[in-house]
Amino acid sequence: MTFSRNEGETENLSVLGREMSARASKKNAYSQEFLEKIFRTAFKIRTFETEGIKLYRQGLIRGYFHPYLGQEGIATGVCAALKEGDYIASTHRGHGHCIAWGADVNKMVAELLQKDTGYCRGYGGSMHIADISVGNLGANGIVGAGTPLGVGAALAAQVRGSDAVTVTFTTDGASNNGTFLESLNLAAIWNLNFILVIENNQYAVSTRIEESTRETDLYKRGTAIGVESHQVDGNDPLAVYEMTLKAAETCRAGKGPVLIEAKTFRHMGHHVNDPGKYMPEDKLAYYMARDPVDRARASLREMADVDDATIAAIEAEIAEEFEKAVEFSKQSGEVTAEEFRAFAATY
Amino acid sequence: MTFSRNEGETENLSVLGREMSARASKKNAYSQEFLEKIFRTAFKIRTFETEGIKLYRQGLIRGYFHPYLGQEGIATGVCAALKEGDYIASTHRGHGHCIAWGADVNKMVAELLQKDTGYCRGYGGSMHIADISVGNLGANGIVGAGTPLGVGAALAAQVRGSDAVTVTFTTDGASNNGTFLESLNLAAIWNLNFILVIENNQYAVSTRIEESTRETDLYKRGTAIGVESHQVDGNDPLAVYEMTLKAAETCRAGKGPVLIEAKTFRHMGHHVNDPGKYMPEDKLAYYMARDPVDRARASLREMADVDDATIAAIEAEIAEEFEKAVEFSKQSGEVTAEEFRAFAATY
Amino acid sequence: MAEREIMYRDALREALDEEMAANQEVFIIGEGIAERGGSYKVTEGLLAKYGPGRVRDTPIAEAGMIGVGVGAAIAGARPVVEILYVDFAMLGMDMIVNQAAKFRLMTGGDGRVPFVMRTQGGTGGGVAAQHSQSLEALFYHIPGLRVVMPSTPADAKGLLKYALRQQDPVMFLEHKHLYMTKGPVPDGEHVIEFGVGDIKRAGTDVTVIAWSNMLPRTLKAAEELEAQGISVEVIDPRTLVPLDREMILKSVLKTRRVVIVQEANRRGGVASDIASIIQEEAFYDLDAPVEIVAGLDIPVPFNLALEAASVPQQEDVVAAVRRSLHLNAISKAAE
Amino acid sequence: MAEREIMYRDALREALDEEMAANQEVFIIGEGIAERGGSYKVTEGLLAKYGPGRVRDTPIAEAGMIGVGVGAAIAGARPVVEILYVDFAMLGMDMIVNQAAKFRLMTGGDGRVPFVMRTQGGTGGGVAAQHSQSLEALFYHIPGLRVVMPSTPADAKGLLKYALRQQDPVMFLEHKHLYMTKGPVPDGEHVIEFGVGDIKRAGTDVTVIAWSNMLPRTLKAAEELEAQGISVEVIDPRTLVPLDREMILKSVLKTRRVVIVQEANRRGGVASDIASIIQEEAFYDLDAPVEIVAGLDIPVPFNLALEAASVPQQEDVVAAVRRSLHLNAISKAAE
Ligand SMILES: Cc1ncc(C[n+]2csc(CCOP(=O)(O)OP(=O)(O)O)c2C)c(N)n1
Ligand SMILES: Cc1ncc(C[n+]2csc(CCOP(=O)(O)OP(=O)(O)O)c2C)c(N)n1
Ligand SMILES: [Mg+2]
Ligand SMILES: [Mg+2]
Repeated sequence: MTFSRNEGETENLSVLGREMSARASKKNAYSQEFLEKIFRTAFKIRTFETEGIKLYRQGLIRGYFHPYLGQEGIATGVCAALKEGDYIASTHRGHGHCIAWGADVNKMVAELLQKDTGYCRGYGGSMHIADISVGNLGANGIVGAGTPLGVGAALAAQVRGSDAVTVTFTTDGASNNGTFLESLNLAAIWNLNFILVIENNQYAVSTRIEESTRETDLYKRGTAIGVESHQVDGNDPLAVYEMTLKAAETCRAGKGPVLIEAKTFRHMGHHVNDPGKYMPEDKLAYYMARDPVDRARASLREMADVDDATIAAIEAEIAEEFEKAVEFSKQSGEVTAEEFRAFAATY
Repeated sequence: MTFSRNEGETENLSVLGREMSARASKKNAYSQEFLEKIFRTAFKIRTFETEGIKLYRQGLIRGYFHPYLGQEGIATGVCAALKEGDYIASTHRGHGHCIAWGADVNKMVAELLQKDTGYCRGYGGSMHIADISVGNLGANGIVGAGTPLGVGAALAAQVRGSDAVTVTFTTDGASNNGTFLESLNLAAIWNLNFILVIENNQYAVSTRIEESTRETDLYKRGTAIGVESHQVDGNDPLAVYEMTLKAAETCRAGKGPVLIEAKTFRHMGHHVNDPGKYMPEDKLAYYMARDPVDRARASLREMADVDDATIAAIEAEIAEEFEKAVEFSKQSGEVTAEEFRAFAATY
Repeated sequence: MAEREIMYRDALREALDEEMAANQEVFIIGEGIAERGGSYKVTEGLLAKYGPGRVRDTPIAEAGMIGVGVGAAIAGARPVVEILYVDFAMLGMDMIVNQAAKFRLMTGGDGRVPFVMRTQGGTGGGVAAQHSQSLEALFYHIPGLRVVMPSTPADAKGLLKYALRQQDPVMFLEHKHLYMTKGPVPDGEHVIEFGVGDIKRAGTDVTVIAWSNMLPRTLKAAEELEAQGISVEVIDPRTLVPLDREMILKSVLKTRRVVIVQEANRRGGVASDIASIIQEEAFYDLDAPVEIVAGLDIPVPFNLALEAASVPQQEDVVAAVRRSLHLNAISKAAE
Repeated sequence: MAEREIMYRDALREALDEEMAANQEVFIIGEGIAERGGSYKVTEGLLAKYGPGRVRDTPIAEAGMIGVGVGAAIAGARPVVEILYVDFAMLGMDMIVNQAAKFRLMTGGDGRVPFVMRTQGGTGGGVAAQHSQSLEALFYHIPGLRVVMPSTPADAKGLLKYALRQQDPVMFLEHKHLYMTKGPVPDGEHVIEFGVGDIKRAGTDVTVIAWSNMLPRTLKAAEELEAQGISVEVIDPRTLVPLDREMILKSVLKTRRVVIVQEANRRGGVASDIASIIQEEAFYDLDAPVEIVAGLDIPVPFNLALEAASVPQQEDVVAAVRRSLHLNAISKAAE
């Protein structure tokens, strides 16, 4: 099994990325409360996806379901560095971003189960959860579309004189799409408070990143248009947090957008139904050994000296929250055809 | 008058660009025949545009007319480096590319005068002259569109096992457009024989390049996606020729696409009707002093010791060719409404 | 209210100016719209008045521009994105069709997208196939979009002001030939709600429906027909989505004959849809088939004579009206 | 000729395979079409047979993919570009509308663009608003494009083979629900010319026009109606551009009643255009208004029950046919 290109790939990052990894591993750098929050978020995403997949296999969820398993560190770290009033825009693999942004799990599960009580009343589904009331511009079924939308929110903020920052989560796949260049360039010339986070999981469905581009260090595309751009270990929630914090500072200091490439890997196939056989075992093992949820747990345990029983209690609490959400959703109704027709009449 | 950014701007190029400039100025490097061809091409473009503008002002040409004045060195140098069987794709400012590619001036003028004998029988006009029979994929009214089309021709060539090279002439404006990233990236991953020539005239209508992007060295965008990319003095036809020759070699050696950024400047406004008042005088003077047609003439005179009378005779010949084309066009008819309707019936 | 005669482009500028003054959230982006004041001078002076934060030039990146406009609208602002030619909106179709038009449903009804795309279409002066299209049918078909096509300065102003106050994505389609046309525009607050057509000329014999630059042409045809003793009612829907079906059907019930005039090519145009509605709703009240006068089904040619031949002219409208009255040689259907 | 029962997706693969074998200039690009064989397995096995030069995966760059396809076609090759969902074709609309469709006219008639875009549309299984559209009307309106929508394996094969031999840009629109449906397909050379409709069921009382995935549904409705003593003629135009007007009008003259069924939403759909043609050409021969059964004018929702409510079902077709025969309570127009 070949591994040459990947060995150490989350360590050989851009300069700032390595610095952030170092900073994130300093003992006493974080409060217990903060570390617990990080772990809770990462674990909640993990639970949502693992349990959600079960519901999918039971036939309770239909349509698309792209698990965020393995990438939890990114949403967790990024959102922890943002403030109320900030915006996020997401991808087709968007559950993690929602949860890290503080979404109500009841409403998320209800949405996946097509219920009236869901975030979109069952009209949207997994790929379209949005909640603009809290600045979540939403997931997106069109790869790359979140970038212009996020830049738009950042533009709206600037026009209003607000210092809100907008983060768009995007993907390696989207980095070869025209929207990437056009909208990041707009953010740059207008000095917008915009952070583009590329979750480079190195695959688009089954297509390896090396097949899609000659230059797999994606952050260089930002540099080429004058945007401050860095790489970070996407499987290290705290390093991602540090990097985002710095990026948000850069933005709020009026210096314009920052691009962050977070290197990561999926834990399974592209979609619930994709066994992901094409993913090299050794590479998967490399990233599994750097599981972001495990790392969040280890940080809580080791940096804040929290014991296993406390951690187990947190995990049980989150598992219960999900179970309750499933119950809640099952008891919820669906929008009726009559209501739907009345809605259609407003179009 | 400020001039800081521009002083010496066609000299401070990427390494290879400076090397090409040096090579192009070596005495005895070129045959008289070759230097005459270069001058003839550049002067023919100059004549076409200058005389064409007169026809426009007389009301004989309608619609769009974007003069290539000042940029003649690029089309001239690039096309001289290509071979029969190669392809070109062009822009809205496309007369120069056509002429350098060897187009029939009769058919060009007739097209501008809406005549049946024109390249497109008067259906196309200035922005749409194409002649696929000789590998000219055509001018284009959509900024940026020539790039994917050119990459497509290069792909067709590769599928056929031909070593034909395709050049797309594109613009600084198009470099901020999504088509740039998407199609150059496709050319790169497929190792196509494709050369993208950015004619960086530093304006999009009246918008300065500095307003459109933070990074005005456009070739860096190619580098960022793993494409060999260089800058060249676009006002030096021979340097452009050398650079293209090298790029075509790279392509034909199977190494894939090359990007060439040619720095230049318009001699007037964007369109016949644009006085171009916004163009800084000192910058215009800088480029006027490096006029590509003058340089082609000087090369012929100095490198091949051709005397003024011979040069004057060449100029007179070209002027006459244009006059005849105008006569030819004036005597040509137009497609009739009946013919047009019959054509429409095939849609 | 007092009225002044002003140009279509000035009316548009007034609307932008007034709404920008009234609402800090209104801002404009587009190519060459700031210092240069836009290709048709609609935004002239607005940079000086509202500053570079609210009047911004963009690079040539239509997908990006439209996308950031949609994003800003989702975030609650009131962006106006000016696209130089409606033809170029094709570069941003994903943002229009898959984002702007879908967001409301996808959020269960709560998310709104008060996005306005101003652009212009139509033939004019030999600008050829990629700068001459009338593409309203593409937007018309997509549920969630509003489609506005003003034909007069007063409508242009009133509708643009309304566009900037309502909640849905608006395709505001101007016409290159209309910018310099003059017409009366009421002084002071002048807002026209969407979905309210306008009877531009009352008549009794035939209903002619036309919009945008086909309207002036149709009015001239109506004059010509009046001289022939034919009384034409000319209806301008002004907004194609929502469409004032009521006004159209009422007129049809009166005249029992309809001609629809569109500059866009015939196949799959908006005229076809309006015809399908009329024959569905008023089948038993029609005395003749709904006549459609439309552009030829071929791209617009550069040659000026052919360009003219490719879109409806006054005489085509006259002939269609006469056909619907069975006054020409013979009606098509009876051939 | 012998016939076998094969699946729609296998029929498509056969067409590609045969044309690739016959013509070196045919090649395919798309996302995940090479090793993975495409999302619907249409291109499975072709990589092994024709190699990576002629079967290529692409990055997620629809505008680029379509654009290079158009460029390759201009250069005389025979590219097939597979776009995963027709919804994503919106990203490449400029290349379709402003390049592919315009090139022939802009070159005075000589330049041809033998470009084939294969994609699929329609609702199915809760894939929601951005993956469920039926967008044929957008292509239908643009002069220069050919629009093909096969409903059976045999048509899919014959039309795709023809697409790869003719000279104009083709929007080859498949349906996600049809890939796994089976039907007889002739052995050996089987090519179907564009512009030739197919009477999928002969009848005398009402003409029903339907295409793509509405066809099977319509045939079931016709069976149900037969049990009620109503004889339905079902016409599948197969290609919307060019449209077999002759076949449609001939049937209409016979039945004097028409229902058009489309999955796309009602407003500005192809059905409206066909209705407008019929009422124009056969106004005096119709006994009832042309009925249109179409999707609701709203994006397609995720919820499966609502998704079903958003597009025509068998009972909607049945009701419309009965309406056109004045058999239901009362016809709309007479209300
Ligand atoms: C514009 C567009 N093209 C294609 C698709 C189909 N598609 C959905 S996800 C996906 C792969 C995405 O890969 P990447 O962008 O790297 O994101 P990841 O799945 O790895 O998170 C594709 C091709 C799409 N949704 N949108
Ligand atoms: C997609 C698109 N957007 C806008 C235009 C209108 N337009 C025509 S030329 C031009 C400026 C082009 O500048 P650049 O691309 O640098 O080329 P140059 O004119 O300098 O040669 C613009 C905006 C267009 N033709 N196409
Ligand atoms: Mg990926
Ligand atoms: Mg320029």
